[in-house]
Amino acid sequence: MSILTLMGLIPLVGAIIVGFLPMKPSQAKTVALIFALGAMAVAIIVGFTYDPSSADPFQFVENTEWIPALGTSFSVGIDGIGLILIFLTTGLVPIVIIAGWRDVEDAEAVNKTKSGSVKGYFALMLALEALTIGIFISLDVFLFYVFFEVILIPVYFMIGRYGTGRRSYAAVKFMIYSFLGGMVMLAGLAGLWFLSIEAFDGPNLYLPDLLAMEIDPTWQTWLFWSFFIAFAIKAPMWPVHTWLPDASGSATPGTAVLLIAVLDKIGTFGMLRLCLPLFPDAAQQFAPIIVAFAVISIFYGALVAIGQTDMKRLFGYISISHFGFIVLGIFVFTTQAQSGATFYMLGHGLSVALLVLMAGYLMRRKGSTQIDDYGGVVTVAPVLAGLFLVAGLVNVALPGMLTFVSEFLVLVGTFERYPWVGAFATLAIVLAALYILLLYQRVMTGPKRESTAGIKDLNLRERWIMAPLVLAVIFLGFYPAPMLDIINPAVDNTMEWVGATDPPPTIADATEGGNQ
Amino acid sequence: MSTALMSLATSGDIPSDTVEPILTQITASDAGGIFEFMWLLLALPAFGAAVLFVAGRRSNAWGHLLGVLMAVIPAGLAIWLLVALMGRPEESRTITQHFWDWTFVGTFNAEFAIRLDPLSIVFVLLITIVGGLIHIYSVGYMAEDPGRRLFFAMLNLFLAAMLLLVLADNYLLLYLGWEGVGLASYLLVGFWQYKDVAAVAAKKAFVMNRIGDVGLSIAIMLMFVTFGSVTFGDVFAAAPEADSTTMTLIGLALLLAATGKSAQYPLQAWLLDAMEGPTPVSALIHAATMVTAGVYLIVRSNAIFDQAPVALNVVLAVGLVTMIAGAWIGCAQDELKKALAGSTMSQIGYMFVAAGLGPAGYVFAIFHLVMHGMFKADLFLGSGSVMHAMNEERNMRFYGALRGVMIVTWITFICGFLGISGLPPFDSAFSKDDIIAAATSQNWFAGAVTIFAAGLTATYMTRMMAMTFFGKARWHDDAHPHESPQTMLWPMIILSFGAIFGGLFAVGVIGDLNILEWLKPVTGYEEAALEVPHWSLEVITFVVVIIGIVLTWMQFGMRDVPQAAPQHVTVLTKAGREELYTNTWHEELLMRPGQHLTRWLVWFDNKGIDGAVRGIASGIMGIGTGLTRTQTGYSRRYALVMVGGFLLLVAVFFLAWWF
Amino acid sequence: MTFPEIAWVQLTPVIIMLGAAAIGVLVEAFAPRTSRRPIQMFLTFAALIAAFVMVVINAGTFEVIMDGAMAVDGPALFLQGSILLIGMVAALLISERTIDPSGDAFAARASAMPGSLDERQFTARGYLQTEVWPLFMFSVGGMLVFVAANDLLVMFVALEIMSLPLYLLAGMARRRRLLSQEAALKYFVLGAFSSAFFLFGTALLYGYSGTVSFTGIQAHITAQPQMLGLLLAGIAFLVVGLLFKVSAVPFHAWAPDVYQGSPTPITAFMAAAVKVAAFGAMLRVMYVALGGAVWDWRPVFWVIAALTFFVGSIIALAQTDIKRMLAYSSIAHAGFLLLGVASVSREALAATMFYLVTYGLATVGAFGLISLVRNESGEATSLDAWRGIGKKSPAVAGAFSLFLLSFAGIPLTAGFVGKFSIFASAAAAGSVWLVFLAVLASAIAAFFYVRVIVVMYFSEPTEKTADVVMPSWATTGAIVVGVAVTIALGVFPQPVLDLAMSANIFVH
Amino acid sequence: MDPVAYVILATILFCIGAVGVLVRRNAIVVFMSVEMMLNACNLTFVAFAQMHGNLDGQMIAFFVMIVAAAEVVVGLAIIMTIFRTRRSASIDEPSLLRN
Repeated sequence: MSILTLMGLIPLVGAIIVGFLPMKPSQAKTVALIFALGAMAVAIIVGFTYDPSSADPFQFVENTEWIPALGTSFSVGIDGIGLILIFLTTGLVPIVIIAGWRDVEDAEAVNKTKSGSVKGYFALMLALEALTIGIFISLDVFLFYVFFEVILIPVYFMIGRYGTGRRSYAAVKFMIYSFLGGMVMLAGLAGLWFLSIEAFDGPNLYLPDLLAMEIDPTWQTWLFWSFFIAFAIKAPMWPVHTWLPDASGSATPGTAVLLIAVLDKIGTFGMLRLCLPLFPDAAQQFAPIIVAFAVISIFYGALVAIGQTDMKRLFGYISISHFGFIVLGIFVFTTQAQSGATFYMLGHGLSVALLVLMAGYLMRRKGSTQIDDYGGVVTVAPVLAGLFLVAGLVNVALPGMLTFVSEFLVLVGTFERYPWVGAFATLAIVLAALYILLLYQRVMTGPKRESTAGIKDLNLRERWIMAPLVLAVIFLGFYPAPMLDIINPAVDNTMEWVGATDPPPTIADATEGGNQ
Repeated sequence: MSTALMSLATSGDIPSDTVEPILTQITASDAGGIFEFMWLLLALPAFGAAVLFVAGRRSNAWGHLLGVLMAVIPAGLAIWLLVALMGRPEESRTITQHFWDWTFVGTFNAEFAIRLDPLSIVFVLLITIVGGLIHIYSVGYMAEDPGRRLFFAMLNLFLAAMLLLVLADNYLLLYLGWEGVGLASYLLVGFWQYKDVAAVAAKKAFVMNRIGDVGLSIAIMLMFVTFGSVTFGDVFAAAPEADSTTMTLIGLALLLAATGKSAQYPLQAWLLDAMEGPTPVSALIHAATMVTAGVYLIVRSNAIFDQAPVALNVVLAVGLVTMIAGAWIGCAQDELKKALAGSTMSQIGYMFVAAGLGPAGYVFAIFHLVMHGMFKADLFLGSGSVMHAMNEERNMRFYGALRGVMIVTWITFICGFLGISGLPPFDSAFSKDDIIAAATSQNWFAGAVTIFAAGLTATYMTRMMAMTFFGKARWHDDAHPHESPQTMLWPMIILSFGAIFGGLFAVGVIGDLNILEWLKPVTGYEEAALEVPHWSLEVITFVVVIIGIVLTWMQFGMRDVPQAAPQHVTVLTKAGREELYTNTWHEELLMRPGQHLTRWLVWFDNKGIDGAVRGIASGIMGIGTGLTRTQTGYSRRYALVMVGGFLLLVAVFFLAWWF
Repeated sequence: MTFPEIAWVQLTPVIIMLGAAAIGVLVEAFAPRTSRRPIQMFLTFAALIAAFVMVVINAGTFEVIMDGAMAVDGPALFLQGSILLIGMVAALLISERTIDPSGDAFAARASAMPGSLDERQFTARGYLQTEVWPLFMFSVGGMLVFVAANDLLVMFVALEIMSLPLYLLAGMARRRRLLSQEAALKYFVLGAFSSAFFLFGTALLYGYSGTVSFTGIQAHITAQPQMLGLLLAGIAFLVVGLLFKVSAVPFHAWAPDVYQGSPTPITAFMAAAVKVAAFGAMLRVMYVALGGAVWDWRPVFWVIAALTFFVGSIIALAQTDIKRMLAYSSIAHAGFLLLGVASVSREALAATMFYLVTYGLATVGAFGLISLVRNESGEATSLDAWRGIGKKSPAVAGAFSLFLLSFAGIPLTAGFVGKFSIFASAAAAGSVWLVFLAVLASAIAAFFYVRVIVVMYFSEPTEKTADVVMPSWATTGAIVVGVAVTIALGVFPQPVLDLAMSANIFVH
Repeated sequence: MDPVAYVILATILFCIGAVGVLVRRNAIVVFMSVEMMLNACNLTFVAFAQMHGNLDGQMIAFFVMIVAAAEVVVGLAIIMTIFRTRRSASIDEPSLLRN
């Protein structure tokens, strides 16, 4: 059994144990935490044993027969892109568990109802982790699809059962949106299956094999879109984004973190893992359209975020803007942009986690995430305010933060391909500053108010659980090498599959007579 | 690595693919010794900031001391480095120190490397010395503030960022420092967050700087796309080969960045609001160092601007406009600090003018920048001392006759006055006159404007002096002005020495250092051919300055100043008080439309997009309920439906059969 | 003249089933009342098991028997096996008698007038309508023949043998008898109406080809394609009868009413077994007899399929009664299955059969669960009654959610594997656009499945919320089988897929 | 011989039956209409049997009659119970199952 499978199994087993064995909430939380840490440990081992310089694109490959009749096998393996996201997932889940130790109770306090079982929440969280890992490691399109769809269930329950506000509306909306996407992708999968029959006389959905398969343009167009739509909904991109603010708005902080920071990455990951390598010509052909939509997402998300009145919804829109950047980076086909996009996935995960957890702290103290309910918090809870500002600045992509490196890479990569788009997209950094600082100003600064006078400052657990996130963001902001070393080879592979190359610098042309 | 850098620094090739955690690696083979410790310049303040931020209240007792230490040690180190540099032959005064690769993807690699050369050492000295003094000053100034420890954390953060800005070896790293100082400025302006005005001012400052940063990012991208590198050496080496359009674009982008950071027109509006911050901050960040970063950026990029005459002219224009605008505002403001802020804008305008003159002016821009750093810091600290005494009253109309109660402050202020007003033999007399000369040599108009601005300078300074220290006491009843504590006075005294003798130092009258000779290798210099003898210009300037002083003295020194600002004033004064209506048109043209846009988009998102989604959903629902009605429960109806279905079948059959 | 020699071995499943049914009738006549139920139950289960064993033994047979009247081949045996399995599970539901305090799901005396004095007496005396069992066995027997019938006459007779008992069973509910009887009447009238169409189609095809045996018709179609009008008209009439049985739009109208009115065990049996049998028969007719005319009838099936899964899914959205909702969902599924029929290929055949068996077992389980949620007036099938069930009885809600997810086609459930293989084979048959329509429809369908989960889990129990009664081993067993199959075939479908693949050739 | 006339007649009968099912309320009559349709089929079978000159059609007709008889039994049973419950044999009246 490959170590990857083990990594996925640990949280799965944990989920089953927590979910089905009778235990008190406190025990359940502890057990869940233990299993999450276990998965993280394995992930670290993988990270150390992973060899960036190796020639073969996927490592730790395991290939077990599953349903030959459908041409699918249980094939797992990992490349740099997947590894980064594995780090993100396995790293975030323990943090979320600790930070969300009392999520359910808080939500119950807000809803004034009992949610049934507390341990169910943590079981679902582990199940979610397991499935996410499954997606990031699966090398079989069918397997990928299976995880891609099943993962809806835990999230659906986490939002609908443990959330607050219009939670069942949000849950159903999330479910239907994603399921629609999943179904469209299923049609594409069926098409791919059929093509593979012709290509390999017999169905075969093993990704490395499919990469070698020639697909004619018409089919590429169909399949590309059927996959892309699913991923665009998941990511989410304008205009199929409206489920995210509702979901993030009514989910518990923990759920919201996993939803935005981890789950949505599946969309962009899918584009990198499936859309580009499998349908390169279509990807190239439609890139301009998608770039346009990405740019719209960037500005649309940012502008609408400025106008939001609820923090958690606001974070949803921020993410839409950031996903715009990621998609942009993926579809301009330059190494800088694509590495940037991959790195951005990590950065966005951490930054959004910071923000949403801070919102959770506020929620825990005042039972509301409405911006107008706050103000002058800094006078009573300086540390809370300070961390909130840090979290915000991470989202502003301030230089020195991991997010800056990724965002700038995306922008510079875009600029190489489409100078005007790159220059235009750069304007978004002003909006970013605006929505974050405006939020900070409205929530934290200003004279003391009696409405917020009662807010307590962060306790030690709340403080220190943020430390790893902040440290990671800053350390990688100054010294991103460990991650970039992993990402770059993977991106080079993708570029090779797509058949794209970076445009050379103009001066180099002038001097060396052009090195095309 | 480029040939140019090779010639400048006797440096070997830096293997840029080696990725090693922080390790010192000297490029110049023979540059051992003190240069090994350049990184301490950044590390110490950064360390101080980190400790103070994390330690929290525990460090309240000793926090400020650590802060001061982390600012003073680099100052000493900087002087040492200067000496060491002076000991080196002119062509090998560029030392780069490579730490690690920062963003390497494909061919895009901005290294984490710092570069010490005559230009940056000048800034390092300015920053560390003035910074150190202001740290000391703050010990006294912030003594009563509960958050003093935090204040020092932020000051240290600023130092680290600012030093990184001037020491960076490539544009992306410069960007890092650039935003770092922006952040520090944001934190410090908004230091008293419980005041709404402060919070808003801080945000405004950051956002407007962000607009400038767009320019910097675009410039960096253009460089990468054009030269395939963003390292100073490579870019400057390849610059001559690039076509002028690209270079003009890069130049303008850089200018945008500089405009934002240096509060030049039209992005100057944030500076006056930024005066909400504690006065040491205004002195250090919004007078001496950060706001001059724009000038540094332009002068540092001289290789690019030399290829982009258009951009240079724009720089010149921006400089001229701001020079007048700032002085104008300075003349009209009643708040001491805001008047000084206007003056700062105006003085930086001078520097931009100089930089805009190209090789003829780069040096003088830096020259004036350093001088300005000293006298303006001095003046600000003075104003701080005054406000300290007048329990934070900022309006000069409630001052007056303070020379009696605060002699030291008064004297130091006088020194600053002399330094700025351009009376020989004080600071500006050298720097400003050089600029005027250079400007005149290129076109008469610019020269005339600079001279006029000199007059305005004298005017607003005299006004400040008169309203603050002379005339009758117009104090609040509860005001009991007193001299400030030692920790505040000494920095002022030292700086006023700088304001008096700085110029003499810089041109080698005292000591053997000549800033012109010193900077030449980096900035280049070509003597401006002047039709008229140099002394004639100096005379004119002198006269203009004197006129300004005398007129203003008659206005404010001899008459009584009313506590309430007179309403029946010239249009000019009104405009000056309103900061030339910049905020107004910013609001009308940018803010309001923006707010409308966001509101509309929020509406559109709910009603438009999400509405469409919900519409589809409810539409399908509707169809469902509609179809449900066909389920009448009457078997005969069902049978009818079946027959209908059968007919449909037949129809399809025969259609299919036809085609 | 020569008599066709009787293939006893291959016929044993049918013989056993119908024989047992006949014995059951005798039991009703002679055995004392108290002992009837045990005897009948024994008979039924014995017959089902024995028949199943015989099917297994016959596995691999590939021949036409009884002078071409019947075919014993892969599909026939596979479907017979599925029918028998579903039959066993359904029989478990039928035998349940603990969930209703006053006996099993059937009226004490179907003949007694609802609400009449003697009805109350019969109920009080604890009478049971044990005729249910023989009727059930007859129906199963009919199905066994239906899927193996190799000429139209046998198919017609089998159709009636299958249907007539169901008409009666539909009318025998213990609670809400008026509804039940009405359901019976509707089912009967419309059923008879449709079988008249079937028969007329048979007649026309006979006129076209001079024979009713599939092989004959097929030979005729390939031989001389004139009198095409007669052929097409015949097919049109014929398929009306079949589409009615699989409740395809627009021949579906009976399904919701009948499903709602009938006793839930019978509903389960109808929804599951009848679908299997009818689709089995349809596949055989379409592939074997009319395979030559595929280009003529395929468009019709495309249209009908699209209509069916769209209308089924959309109407289901508007339902507030769970049984009706499942009825419409089963209509939608019929649409997907028609997709399989329309794409004539061995993969499609295997996929359809796999889909049928998994869907059937899941359906029985789902209806079994429905029969557990009751209030004083019997089963509570309105959505309001299910509010917050998840907190009252996690097990029931969990199992039901599982079935719903399987119906919706979420991976790792059998429903997904079936759906994927059908869509894939349809795509392979070149009707990609139809697959796109299908996925849209299933997205719509997902909405109401999801909504039921919302009702069960995300909303608080109200006073309207019904109670969940503890069933006996019988219903439990049925549900467990459903759950087990849904999960097992969702995770490791390979064996059954292999079986279906190995059994995807019709004998000609 | 030419079966057209017979087939047309049968079709007419079939249609009459169908229309009867569609328009008549009384369950018994509806039921009779169905029987009429079945008999129309019989006629067709027999006619075609004649045309093809084989006996299958006629044999089938007998089967159909048997089946029809069985149907009668079941149908009448159902209609009887309904009638006894509601004192009416209208197939429209019992329409509790709807929507």
